[in-house]
Amino acid sequence: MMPAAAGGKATSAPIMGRDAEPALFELSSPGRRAASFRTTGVPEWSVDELVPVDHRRSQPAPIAELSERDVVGHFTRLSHRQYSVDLGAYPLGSCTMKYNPKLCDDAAALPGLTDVHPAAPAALTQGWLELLARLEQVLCRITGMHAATLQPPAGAAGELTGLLLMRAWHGEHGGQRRKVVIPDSAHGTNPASVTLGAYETVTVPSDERGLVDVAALRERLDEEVAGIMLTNPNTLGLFEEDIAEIAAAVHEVGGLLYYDGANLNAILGVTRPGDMGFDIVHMNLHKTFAVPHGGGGPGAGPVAVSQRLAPYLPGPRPVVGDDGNYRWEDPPKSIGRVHSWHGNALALARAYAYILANGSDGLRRVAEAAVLNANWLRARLRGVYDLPYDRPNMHEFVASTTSLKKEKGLRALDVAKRLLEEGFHAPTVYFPLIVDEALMIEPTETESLQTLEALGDALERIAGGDIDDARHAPRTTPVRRVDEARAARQLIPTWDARE
Amino acid sequence: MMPAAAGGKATSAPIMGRDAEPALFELSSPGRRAASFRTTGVPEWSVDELVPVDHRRSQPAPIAELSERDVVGHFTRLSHRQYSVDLGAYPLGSCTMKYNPKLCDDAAALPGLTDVHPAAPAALTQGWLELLARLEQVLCRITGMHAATLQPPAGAAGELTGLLLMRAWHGEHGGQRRKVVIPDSAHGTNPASVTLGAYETVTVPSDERGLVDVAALRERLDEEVAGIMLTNPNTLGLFEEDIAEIAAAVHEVGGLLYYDGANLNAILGVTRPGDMGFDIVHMNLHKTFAVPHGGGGPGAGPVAVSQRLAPYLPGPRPVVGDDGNYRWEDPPKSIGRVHSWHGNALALARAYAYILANGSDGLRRVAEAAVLNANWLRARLRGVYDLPYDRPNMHEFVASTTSLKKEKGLRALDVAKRLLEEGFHAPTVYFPLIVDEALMIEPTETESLQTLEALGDALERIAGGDIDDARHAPRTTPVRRVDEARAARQLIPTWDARE
Amino acid sequence: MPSYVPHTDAEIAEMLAFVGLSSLDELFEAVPPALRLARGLDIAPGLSEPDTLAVMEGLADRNRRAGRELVCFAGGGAYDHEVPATVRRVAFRSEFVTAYTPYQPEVAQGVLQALFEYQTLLCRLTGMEIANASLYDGASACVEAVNLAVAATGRHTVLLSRGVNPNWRQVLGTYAAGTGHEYVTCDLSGGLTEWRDDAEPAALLVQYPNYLGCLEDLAAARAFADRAGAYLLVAFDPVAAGVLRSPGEFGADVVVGEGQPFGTPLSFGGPYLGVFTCKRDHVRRLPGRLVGETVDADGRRSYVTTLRTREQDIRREKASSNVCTNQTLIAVACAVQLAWLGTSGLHELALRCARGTRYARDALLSIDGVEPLVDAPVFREFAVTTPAAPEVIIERIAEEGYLAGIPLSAEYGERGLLLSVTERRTRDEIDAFVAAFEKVIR
Amino acid sequence: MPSYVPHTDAEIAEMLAFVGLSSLDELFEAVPPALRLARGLDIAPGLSEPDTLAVMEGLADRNRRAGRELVCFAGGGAYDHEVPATVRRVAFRSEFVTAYTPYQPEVAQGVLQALFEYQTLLCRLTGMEIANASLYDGASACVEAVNLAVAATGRHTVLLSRGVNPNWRQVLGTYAAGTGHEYVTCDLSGGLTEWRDDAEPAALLVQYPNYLGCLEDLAAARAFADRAGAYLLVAFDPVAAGVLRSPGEFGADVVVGEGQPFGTPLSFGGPYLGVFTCKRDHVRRLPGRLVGETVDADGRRSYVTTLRTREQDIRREKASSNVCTNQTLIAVACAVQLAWLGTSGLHELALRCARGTRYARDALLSIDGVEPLVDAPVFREFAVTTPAAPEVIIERIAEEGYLAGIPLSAEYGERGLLLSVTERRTRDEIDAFVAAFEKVIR
Ligand SMILES: Cc1ncc(COP(=O)(O)O)c(C=O)c1O
Ligand SMILES: Cc1ncc(COP(=O)(O)O)c(C=O)c1O
Repeated sequence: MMPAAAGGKATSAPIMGRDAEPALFELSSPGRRAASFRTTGVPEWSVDELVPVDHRRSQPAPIAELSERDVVGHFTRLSHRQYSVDLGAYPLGSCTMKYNPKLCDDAAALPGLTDVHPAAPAALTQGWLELLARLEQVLCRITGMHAATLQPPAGAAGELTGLLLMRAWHGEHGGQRRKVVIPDSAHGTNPASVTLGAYETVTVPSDERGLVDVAALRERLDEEVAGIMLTNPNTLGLFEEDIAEIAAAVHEVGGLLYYDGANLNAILGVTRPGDMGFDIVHMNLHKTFAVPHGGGGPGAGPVAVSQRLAPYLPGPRPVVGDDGNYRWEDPPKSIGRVHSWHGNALALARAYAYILANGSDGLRRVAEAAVLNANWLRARLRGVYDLPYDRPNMHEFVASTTSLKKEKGLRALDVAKRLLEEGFHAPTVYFPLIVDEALMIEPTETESLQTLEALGDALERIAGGDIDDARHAPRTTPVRRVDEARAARQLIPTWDARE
Repeated sequence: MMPAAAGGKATSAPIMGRDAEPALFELSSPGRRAASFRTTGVPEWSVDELVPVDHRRSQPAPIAELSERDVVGHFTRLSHRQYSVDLGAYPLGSCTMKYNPKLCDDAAALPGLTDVHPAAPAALTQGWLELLARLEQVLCRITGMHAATLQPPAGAAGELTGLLLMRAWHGEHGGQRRKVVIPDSAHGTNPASVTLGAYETVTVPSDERGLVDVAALRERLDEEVAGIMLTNPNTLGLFEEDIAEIAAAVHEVGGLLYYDGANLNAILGVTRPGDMGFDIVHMNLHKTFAVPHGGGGPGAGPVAVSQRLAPYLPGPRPVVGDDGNYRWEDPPKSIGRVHSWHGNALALARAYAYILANGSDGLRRVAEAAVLNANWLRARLRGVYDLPYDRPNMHEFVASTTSLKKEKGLRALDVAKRLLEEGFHAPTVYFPLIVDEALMIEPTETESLQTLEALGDALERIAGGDIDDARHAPRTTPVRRVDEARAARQLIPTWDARE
Repeated sequence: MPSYVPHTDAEIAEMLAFVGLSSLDELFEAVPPALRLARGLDIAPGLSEPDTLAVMEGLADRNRRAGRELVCFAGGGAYDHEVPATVRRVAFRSEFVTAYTPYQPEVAQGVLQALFEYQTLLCRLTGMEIANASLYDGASACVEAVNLAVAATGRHTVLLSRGVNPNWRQVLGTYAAGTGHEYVTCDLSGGLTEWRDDAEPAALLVQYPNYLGCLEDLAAARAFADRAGAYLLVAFDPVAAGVLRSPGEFGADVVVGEGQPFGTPLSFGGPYLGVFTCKRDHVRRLPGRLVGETVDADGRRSYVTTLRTREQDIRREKASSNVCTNQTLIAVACAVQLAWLGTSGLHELALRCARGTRYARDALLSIDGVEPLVDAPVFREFAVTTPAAPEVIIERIAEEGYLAGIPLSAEYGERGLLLSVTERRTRDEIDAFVAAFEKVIR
Repeated sequence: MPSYVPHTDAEIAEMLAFVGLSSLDELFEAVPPALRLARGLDIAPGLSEPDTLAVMEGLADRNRRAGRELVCFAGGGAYDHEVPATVRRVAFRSEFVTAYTPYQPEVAQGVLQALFEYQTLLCRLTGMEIANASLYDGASACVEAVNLAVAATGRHTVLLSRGVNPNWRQVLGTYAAGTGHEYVTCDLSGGLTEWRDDAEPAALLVQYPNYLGCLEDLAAARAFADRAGAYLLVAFDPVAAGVLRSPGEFGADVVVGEGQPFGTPLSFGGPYLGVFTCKRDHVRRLPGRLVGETVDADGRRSYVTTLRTREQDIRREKASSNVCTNQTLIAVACAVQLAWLGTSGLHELALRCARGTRYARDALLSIDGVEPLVDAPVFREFAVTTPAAPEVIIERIAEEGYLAGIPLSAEYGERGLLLSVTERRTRDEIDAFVAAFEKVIR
């Protein structure tokens, strides 16, 4: 057995040094423990008396054996090896990494919200049901839709829910169809969800404007098309100006329009998917409505629909009776549950608090500032990077290093890594796929002009800088460029898989 | 006006770079604001209607104008420029920087404790009064004293309170005296408090054992001596073995014995100041009882006394009546209040939770492990550093670089700075004053053997290492050696004092 | 209202000038006028922070809190366990909370290492070799397990134990509308699944312990699966791993579960944590994110998301799953909680649940008219039949301050009530609950 | 019980062997046997974490909470202000909470810079040039101000306004037993201090606004001090700085105060924050810690504690004060709160307090039998005389859910009640309180 590592040594904290942080398991010393339990007075039967021998474990499951001090030290040091919105800007295109107001943390931490069993009867959970019902309503008003489900726990889950709603609809209206159209700039979850919804993906190209090529779309539309999935503004940050025409064309062949709400931030209070002709809308509350991203989740991906699709929504849904009491109800033709319980409830509570605090005026302000920031930064970078679509954008825009790569070999990846040294998280790179060496930049509305200026200066410095410098970046981070190829080649998925 | 700095740029976060963090004031942009207020419906009188012109400010007080995002970014980045127990070991001698259990944070954050006005009548604050009364009692039992006051907000305040109790006692028992004896190894607050208590400091030297020189003490004892202030174990980490003799000698001349409780951690459950003959004891709850140090405070410095001094304690104190109800009561001959209210109440609550959780068995364990750790580390460093008092110590010990300084110029300060690079906070240096190039090391009981091993290895590496290396340390920290002389010479005490 | 937008009027004017516009409205020129909202959103204007919090508190006050207001005997996939201060304070540090998916590993080692440790811990509990960095919840983990088995076997029928959480089975049913999988529900007999012979099942899906708390015979399930050439998919209770043999020991191919019991409060059902682990052979079909160990340019140990070609952003319509955003933060909390529990703590936790369950079950069954629903051995959950409708009992006993459990649907028989006892329940609470139970059924 | 000691038995044995001992008891050989505790401490054995928290919750439940259970109209040096989520979440990050005094500046720039900003902010509020990095509370700040003035002038009499918080005056009195300072208390007339001619006062100490809420005439105090060659010491309410001229503008030498209103909950009176600011001339007599800006070896802007030769650890019996541990964390919270408020927010906060105070005062005085105690203009606190004993009113109205204020001692007249209104109080709350007041005095 390896001797245990020192839990109180801080060289892995970037303030102290640049060592690796020992794995939890290296800090383990046999017999150590942090846990303690409530005194219950329950008889202390032995495990033999309680669990039949066939089911009984012969040895305790090996976890790790640490003092509380070492648990805290370990994870605190890990937190110091992690970038986050609270440390600085995070201009990841398509991700809307805005500041998450601390107020919402407090709201979601109210014991009256956290300490409630999801199977407790409605009579004992009226506050939650009302909260959810109110949130459904405001989300409908924001999107211009008729009814919503809060169950989907993320955007992709919302997409699949939407596609199942499509299936249910067509099943009752002229029979199943085979295809779903998505633009070539779409997010990867769209085609993946289409497959899970048992549809076939039909790709429609973008035109030179960066918008859906309407003529090409028309060629693809027929009676086999169940619907189209669009995000508007699209992943290039451009508003699909022909949306009315698109909607008419899709509806004409009996298809439905699905709105991928990842970019809703750009149009809050300006226009609504419902008004554009969409039938199904999912929202990423972890983008538009400031639910923090948690290093990868949890989020929440509610789906709102037009009146004709409302009967198919997942259930149960909270509804209010004439007596003012809330109860659960399944929509008449519900496709069924899509979550173990009622969705990511605490994330929903955060988003509701965010919407309450901002209100109609604040949300419009969010869109304005998000779009202003992105346009300012695009203008700032003109002449510095390629701007394949250099026209007024919405909340994000795509730049590219195509010319710089030709000129001196500067790739989007190098820009990303060098930017870390400049004190900013990298933009989204190599997405959307239709742009070569793409840098997809979404500043969000919570970054100030001063931060944009600093970001613009940094990006300009990088473009003009030494290529060797860029290739060797980052040098100031806790680790240098990470060998991703090796990780895949010599897969080590757990501590126990190390040789 | 300077243009505002970027609030979303993170180069000052050590994970990203090594820039200075802009001052709050540099992040300010006129007209920005984070604050919002409750809707009250109170008439919106103008300031002219409310404040007479002579008193009215002509301009708002200039604070800073930041978004909430930038406030959070700024202070989060500052937190990443700060070492802390939660990041690693903190072997500061005399400071008892143990791990602060998270449980106690929770206990002190209970709204039923935080949201209580200190002037609310006892009938509405029975929980607080009972908590304080119970804490007084357990502290008395731990120290072997009769009664206590929880008002002093820190150790030094406890010292002064103790000296005022001494004055009050002598005032009623044979008249005032002039002198207080303290050992030459004493903490600086002792003599400073003596002066504030209007006594004269008489220093008693330590003998070659590192203990109070009893003969020298006897020479200094006379009818002018109000008392003696001792910490036991003393600042060298050595138990004053002659304490019974010392107590008898001091009592013989009518003096009182004051126990500086900064080192109480070493003797929890082993022996008690009361048993040793002390009349007055202060405790540093921010040392022994795990109240976190907060970057400099707040702490709490309760004072416990023997029966004869109890009537003089500060008041009001919580007392319980026959009906089980608690009320406030002033001791009959109280010296009066020493705090605006009832002391650092939430710090007291934390300490009480800590004592409850540890209990009699746990506190004894604390002392054992603290003393074991310090002895282990002293043994580990034998032959590496000078050990001017190389004999069994209690919770801490003093090493020195005297030989290493002679040999190659390595000073205690260099060791301190190099140790930061090794992932540990430095020990206390140049204290106690009686040891040349002192390194005063207190590992505390919450650090593991593995951490001690790593610390011992690091200290050995430093002793054997290159002197230039040590002189230029630290290099991995957010800033390098700081120019302290310049700070004093060209004093810049505020942002506005910069030229 | 508070404004999280930092822009001052002067800055807005300056920025508009820079981009060559003269008003904010002009930013939205691309939006056809007919689509523009004339009068803004039809929702209330913004509230100040204290006003917002007051609204939220008003709503929270209308729920009865587990613990202080309602002693909880409900489980069914959501358990009232202790969440220690350490977990709450450390796992929810803002660096973890406000980070994105670790796309730039150089500045995301914190989340990546925590996930690597989470993966290791979950594999140790389940006896598997690969764990992903989380799915949404227990239900979605079941869905993905089935998807994996179907893709691997090329079959599309799944034998589904009725002992699997009914909500999860509903979700499986919902998604089957898309995937076309067919479920053959296998009934319980005496609390244990009776596997129905089906020509060519892709997999068996069984819960361990099952929804009624019973310890299924996994060895028999494995044998059945082997005979049928099917995968054995086990939905397990990770707390049970403290005392029960791991599904891996019984030969499971994929082990999924609900990770909520480790570090996540009841939260009205979410966010929870979908646990997904499998044998190494299946790694190319693994849904979602996987973190692997590697080195950086200086040879330092580092972590990175790996085998990304399975994922939707790269493989698109051919991806093994559509998962993108997952439950990372909850996985981190789970890792912290497990580190805090440690080997012996987890064992003790499980044991304490089992003891409380035994004690409460014995006491309840001593009431006249309360009968065991099934007899199979249970771990920390059990089902009884009650003399009155369980819904009525639950309603009445709530007034006494107890959440009596979850009513069982008719598929499990008449008047079934499912109860669960965690380590938080004291003997006094159980005794008082049983007394109240006796009172309300009279 | 939980054990925060990590040592396993095996490790203890190993360590004992290394130091040449055979039992833990032997560690304490130096303690004379007669002094050793034979049967351990006479306190209860340790409790588990949940058990400990249950005890603490039991105690907390026996207090009536301001806000939810008791709408607070009490002030007197402790105010019920809003503490925004930002402050609670950011100021109490564990790096700030678990750090020691910044003795190694290279790894303490976080605390040092926050303190430097705190010092700047407080100077801006008070109109002074130097602020220390905090004292314990309002009372100790007054004590230190007097100590400074006495040391600087060589005189030892202080004119003390009766308008200074009585608790603080008591503390001044307690400490005077040591220092030997003499206080001459100067009465109020119509709510304002009448300075008594004393031969050679070291200083005048006045509170602004004073304990009764009245706006003292600082210009007159300054003139009086000048004539007497004395220092003008002002204890001020930092919230008032949002609308009132700063004491510095009036020529104060030292400005002290209670910093609790910025970011610290009522907390039953502590930990609070002693604010201490003065003119630059006095910096060598400044008590406590001072942070200054400097550079590091690479010329980077840095911060460090400076002029340390004033401090007790270096100057010992000649130190300007005995302060060592102070209230750093509360000072950090104060800085965060001020940053959050900002220039306009502080102004609005003060204005809202003043408005609520005006509204409540007018409404209360409209009740028959409730009279103003004094007539001088007030800011956010006011005193009335009540028809019944204030103690009785407070007791009775508590049953209606209000904390009516603080009874005034006889030195201010008969049946005096001191009330305060912060920005948290709504018109509805005030109206209902006034109605309840009317009811209970009938
Ligand atoms: C355009 C777009 N669509 C869909 C998604 C999927 O959302 P989620 O990650 O919540 O599943 C994303 C998220 O990255 C997105 O950017
Ligand atoms: C030995 C000793 N005595 C007294 C004190 C003073 O305590 P405080 O800092 O709480 O005022 C200390 C604290 O550093 C100390 O170490």
